[in-house]
Amino acid sequence: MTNAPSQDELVEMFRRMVIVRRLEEKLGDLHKQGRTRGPIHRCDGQEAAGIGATAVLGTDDVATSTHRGHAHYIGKGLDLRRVVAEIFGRATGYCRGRAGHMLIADRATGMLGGNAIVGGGMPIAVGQALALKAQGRGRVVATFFGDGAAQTGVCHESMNMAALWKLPLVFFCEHNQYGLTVHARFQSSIEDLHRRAAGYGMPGVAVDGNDVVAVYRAMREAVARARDGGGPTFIEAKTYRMTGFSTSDMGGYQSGEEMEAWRPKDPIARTRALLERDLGAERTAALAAEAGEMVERAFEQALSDPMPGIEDLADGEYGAGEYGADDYGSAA
Amino acid sequence: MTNAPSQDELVEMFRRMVIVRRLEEKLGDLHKQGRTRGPIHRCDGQEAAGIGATAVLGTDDVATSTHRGHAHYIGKGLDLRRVVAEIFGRATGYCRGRAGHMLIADRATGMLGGNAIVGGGMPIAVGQALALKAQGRGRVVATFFGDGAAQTGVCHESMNMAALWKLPLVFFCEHNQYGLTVHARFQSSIEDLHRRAAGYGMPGVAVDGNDVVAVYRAMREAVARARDGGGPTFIEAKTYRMTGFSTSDMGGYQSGEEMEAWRPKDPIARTRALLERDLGAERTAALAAEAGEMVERAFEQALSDPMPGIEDLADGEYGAGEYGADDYGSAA
Amino acid sequence: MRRLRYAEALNEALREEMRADPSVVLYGEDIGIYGGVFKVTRALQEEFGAERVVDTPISEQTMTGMGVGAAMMGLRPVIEIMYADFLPLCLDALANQASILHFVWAGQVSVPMVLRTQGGGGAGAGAQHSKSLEAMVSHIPGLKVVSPVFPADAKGLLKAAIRDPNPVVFLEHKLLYNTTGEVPEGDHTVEIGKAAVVREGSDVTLVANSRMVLEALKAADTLAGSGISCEVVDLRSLRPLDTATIVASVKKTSRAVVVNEGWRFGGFGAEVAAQISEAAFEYLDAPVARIGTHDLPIPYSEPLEAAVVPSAASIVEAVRAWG
Amino acid sequence: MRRLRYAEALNEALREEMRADPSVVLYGEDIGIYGGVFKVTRALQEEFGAERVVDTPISEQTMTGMGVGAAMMGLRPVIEIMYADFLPLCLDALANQASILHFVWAGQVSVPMVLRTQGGGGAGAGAQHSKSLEAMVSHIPGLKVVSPVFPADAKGLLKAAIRDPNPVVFLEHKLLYNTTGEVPEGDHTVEIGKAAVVREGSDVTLVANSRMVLEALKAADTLAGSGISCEVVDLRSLRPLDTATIVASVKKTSRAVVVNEGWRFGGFGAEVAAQISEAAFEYLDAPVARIGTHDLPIPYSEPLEAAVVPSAASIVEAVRAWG
Ligand SMILES: Cc1ncc(C[n+]2csc(CCOP(=O)(O)OP(=O)(O)O)c2C)c(N)n1
Ligand SMILES: Cc1ncc(C[n+]2csc(CCOP(=O)(O)OP(=O)(O)O)c2C)c(N)n1
Ligand SMILES: [Mg+2]
Ligand SMILES: [Mg+2]
Repeated sequence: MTNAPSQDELVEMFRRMVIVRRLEEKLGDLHKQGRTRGPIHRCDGQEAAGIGATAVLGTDDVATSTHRGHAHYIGKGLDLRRVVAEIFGRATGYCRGRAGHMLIADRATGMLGGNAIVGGGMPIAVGQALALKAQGRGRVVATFFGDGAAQTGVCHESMNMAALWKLPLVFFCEHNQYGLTVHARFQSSIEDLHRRAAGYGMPGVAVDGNDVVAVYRAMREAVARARDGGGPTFIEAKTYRMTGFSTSDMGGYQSGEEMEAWRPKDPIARTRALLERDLGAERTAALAAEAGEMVERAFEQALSDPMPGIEDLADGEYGAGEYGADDYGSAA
Repeated sequence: MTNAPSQDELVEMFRRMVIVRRLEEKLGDLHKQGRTRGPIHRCDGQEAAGIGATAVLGTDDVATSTHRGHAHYIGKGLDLRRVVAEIFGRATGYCRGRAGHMLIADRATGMLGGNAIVGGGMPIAVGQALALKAQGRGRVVATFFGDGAAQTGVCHESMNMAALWKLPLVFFCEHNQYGLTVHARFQSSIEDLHRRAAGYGMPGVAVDGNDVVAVYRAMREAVARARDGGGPTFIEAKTYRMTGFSTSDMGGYQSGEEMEAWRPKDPIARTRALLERDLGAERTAALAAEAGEMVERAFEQALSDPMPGIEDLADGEYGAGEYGADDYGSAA
Repeated sequence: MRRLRYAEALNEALREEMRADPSVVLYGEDIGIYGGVFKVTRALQEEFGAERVVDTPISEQTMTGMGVGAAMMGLRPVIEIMYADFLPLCLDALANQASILHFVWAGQVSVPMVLRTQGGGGAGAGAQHSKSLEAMVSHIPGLKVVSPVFPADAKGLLKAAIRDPNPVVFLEHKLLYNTTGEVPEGDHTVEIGKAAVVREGSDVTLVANSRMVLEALKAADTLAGSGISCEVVDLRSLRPLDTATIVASVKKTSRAVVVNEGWRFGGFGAEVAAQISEAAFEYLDAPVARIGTHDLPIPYSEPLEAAVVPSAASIVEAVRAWG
Repeated sequence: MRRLRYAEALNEALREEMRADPSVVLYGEDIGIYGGVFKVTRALQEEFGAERVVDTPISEQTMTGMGVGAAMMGLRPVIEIMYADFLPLCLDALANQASILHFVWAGQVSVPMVLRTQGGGGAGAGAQHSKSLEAMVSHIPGLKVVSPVFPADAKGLLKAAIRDPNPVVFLEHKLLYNTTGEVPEGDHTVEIGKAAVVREGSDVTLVANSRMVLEALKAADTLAGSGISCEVVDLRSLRPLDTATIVASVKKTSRAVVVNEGWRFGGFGAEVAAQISEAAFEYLDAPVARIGTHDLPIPYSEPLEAAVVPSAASIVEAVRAWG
């Protein structure tokens, strides 16, 4: 199979997918206990998309994410404890608690970054890709967004500019069927969003977003094209959001049949089945258990970390240009 | 030929095209004499597009226009003297001198209206079409815009919504090859903008924008579809702006060859040739001469009209809802 | 009188106006089956159908422009923008279209649309979901801007806004939806452009709007304990501003604190403070104090957010600073 | 010293910075071969190539967001937005991205971008091409905002803005491009955040920015004829605001007129007036006067436009009103 992941890569993707799922479940539990603050957007069901796509990126490649970015954070190599710390507003979080879960960034791994404005990451990605192209080091940008975001004006403007200038950029659309509560058929004039790519002379492909191998392969092709100067690609990953749009979702807009129909397509179960064929059930279960324990430990640590003090605000609204531009992806 | 104009219609379109051309030329002359104020955007060369497309609309259909709207104004049936008066800031202008040439509106003929924000008319047209659809009287909206405007975010959002809701709306794109001074190949990732319509499940057609009969026919088909509940159509009229982007154009960005190549395609010469076959050279020349005299008279009158006095501003920033909603298109 | 939640009062206003006038339509994200993320449009699509309660794509810019077009053709659209932080996406349509066309087209159209949104901090929603952008919209001539704090005014002003022939920006606050208050049944409207004295006092005037009125009232309670008598003026409307009511109060008390949740620098409070200084110059015993959100993006973490958003405590502090 | 036109001074600043620093790039509409509709980028694409002087599609929103992305990756983009009236299209990227990311990401990135644009009335450009929107951008924490009136400051501030690690909105005025003034050659920078006293006087302080400084100077001439001595403060920077220089002047003169071309209600002048009233309360002999564009969309026709945009005459009138 061209562009297929190695077994090691598949194992690593599985591990990360399980981490993401456990992270989301833990957040759900803590929300029920009243221990979270502000809305939290889980990505249960979309792990194959986020993890499969980021697996192809190097640490010095850049990703922009969304309000629903946990899989991208983990896939891009962020430290789970510091992610959780940020979600809980701790001083040890990636942004010292200033950002919260929707806006996490990590310069060292090229996660730049989460964004709670729907569509907001796309123009930024265009600019990042322009800069990377100017540097000429073959680095690429992946911009993640949803089917709802695909309807925003900036999506059109960004696709036009990226294609016009042949930027090293991958538009990765996670089509999870919903905006918040509005089904795609009430938001989008067409079902298959990747067909819009043709309007920019850009390759557009659809992929089963719950099949981590398919996602990985499509992304690998797109990233290779971008690195080689072939310009942007639009990937539409068809997937499904298995929980509420956020912890404040009161439900009532999804049909039971629809939810049932997607349940057997759970990307983690499917990846697990794939791995079990190769590694056996026991080793696979051990992998999952280990990942789960990691998540437990990260929460324990993060939740005992301190909150920031107000002296943290003393540096004020402006920056002093403290650092150079060259240490992006320094975790590489 | 399906949807072809009658001979009377062709005569009327020719007359209007000549009026527009003379209007533009007079404005150019007066600009050179220092008698205009602010930038003026002429549409020489684009008369077949603007006149052919508006010829299909009834007075109670609605049109939104652009900064380059003179052909739409004339085509929609506005009184030339009051158009010129507005361009010269007179109290007798359509907007009592408040609007200037880019923003002219006339409620009675459904010109609502000019717009100096590139792309600004499209969302308004979506709303107008929603209202007309709700009224259920088969009225339609035509929204005019340029190839530059097609790159704006609102164009995408408007096309998506219009297609999603099957609105009675025609997207009429005058592709005149340039934004202001930037050629389309530096602005648009594809050459044939009508191909983007497919991304919204909307019919998209290209037409020779300098052939008034072709424009009329394409528009007639689109308007019929809209009236019948068939939803929006995207028409791309390929044309060329034969003068500067506005009276402030300092030139230097167009090649002589390009300009020469378009000269023989002058839509007025072509329509004239067509008419001469049917009416003979003499009657055709008489038609043109008459139109030219009309323009002269309109300028004479308008230029001797009074400027508004500052007491005109006394009614202030708010309206009192002076009128009902039913008298649009009252000129019908 | 019955008590309703703020969200219910708004819902009632919408329902009543929609029943009374078939030209009233609603556009917004997630306002249909779901009834809006703050449940203001609950059950309205059920009653009025999907043609009048329209779920839109995530396209704030076009949604606003489309309101302008629909309004000029005789509809009365009420648009819900989920967070005030997205107002910048609407500002082109507001500043370059909605607000100008009645005037520039010399009265040929009016634009009777309402744009509802909610802002404010205190909910841990982060820098992109917590802003108070009164200053941006209230600067634009041709728009009206209101920001009621009490459920009764929410109902009355929303009904007035829907009937107004001009575009009205209607600002709500995420922490107000669950507050309750007495709300008149039936055709209760509140005139746009009128402030209300919601507590009488003699020593200091606290001028506030939206949720900050509640903080001002709390501060007034606290200060009453130290023998300082505060009058509290609830602006209700920001544009047009009821200068007369504000100035009458300050002439009585000779001191004013202006509280607005927007950032302090260039915030709406600056306009109010400037007007007080202009119109009550001879009466003032001390400079007008202004309180607003600290000039920083609003941080997520609770202690940080609490430090930057104004509160009763910051109002008390400002009054006490006069000694 | 040589005299340059304002547009030439800006052009020189861009050229010098681009020669000195390969990370400086320009994005904008019609800035390439054509050199910009106001000719500020004349001949720069010729010298630096189409990779560094990039003609963009008509996509202000993405242009601004792309500036943010490029800046955080180490470029120093200077974006030209053709008219200030299009700033609303940029405001989401400014208020929700450019201005917050340094702070919210706890210093992990800086966003050294400059967004140049030009506003103002007086040219018969109509309601959608004549606005002065200082108030909207200067309200946003994390942004810096400057609006020089003299060619020397235009050059010096633009160079400073390009080198600043923060996003800077650089406001020009369409009627200034052809004005001339002495401009230092070579590496002349002007510190952001510093006002200048451009005329000394003792009776009244006129505080102005951008083209209104010229009107204030004219008014000062006229008033000198009636024995009234005006000090004129040119703000140059709006955010951060040089309160110290303004207040020092007002403490001396005891009277102030604030002139800003934005609409008066909620305009930038309100912030300046409020700050003067706060900091010079004991010194003021009269309320601070504020002059701005009348609260109306800006009409096209010459007599109407002239009636709404402030001028030397309106300043003289305000001063004379004190008797
Ligand atoms: C500009 C803007 N409009 C609206 C919202 C509110 N909002 C947050 S998430 C969301 C739905 C986004 O849908 P999609 O892009 O498909 O992403 P998903 O939530 O499905 O991952 C909406 C409307 C927002 N954050 N930003
Ligand atoms: C939002 C916005 N951006 C920029 C401009 C400046 N501008 C006026 S006309 C124009 C070119 C428009 O090109 P196109 O849509 O092709 O129309 P044409 O001028 O060719 O008729 C530009 C950039 C504007 N008026 N509005
Ligand atoms: Mg989605
Ligand atoms: Mg064009």
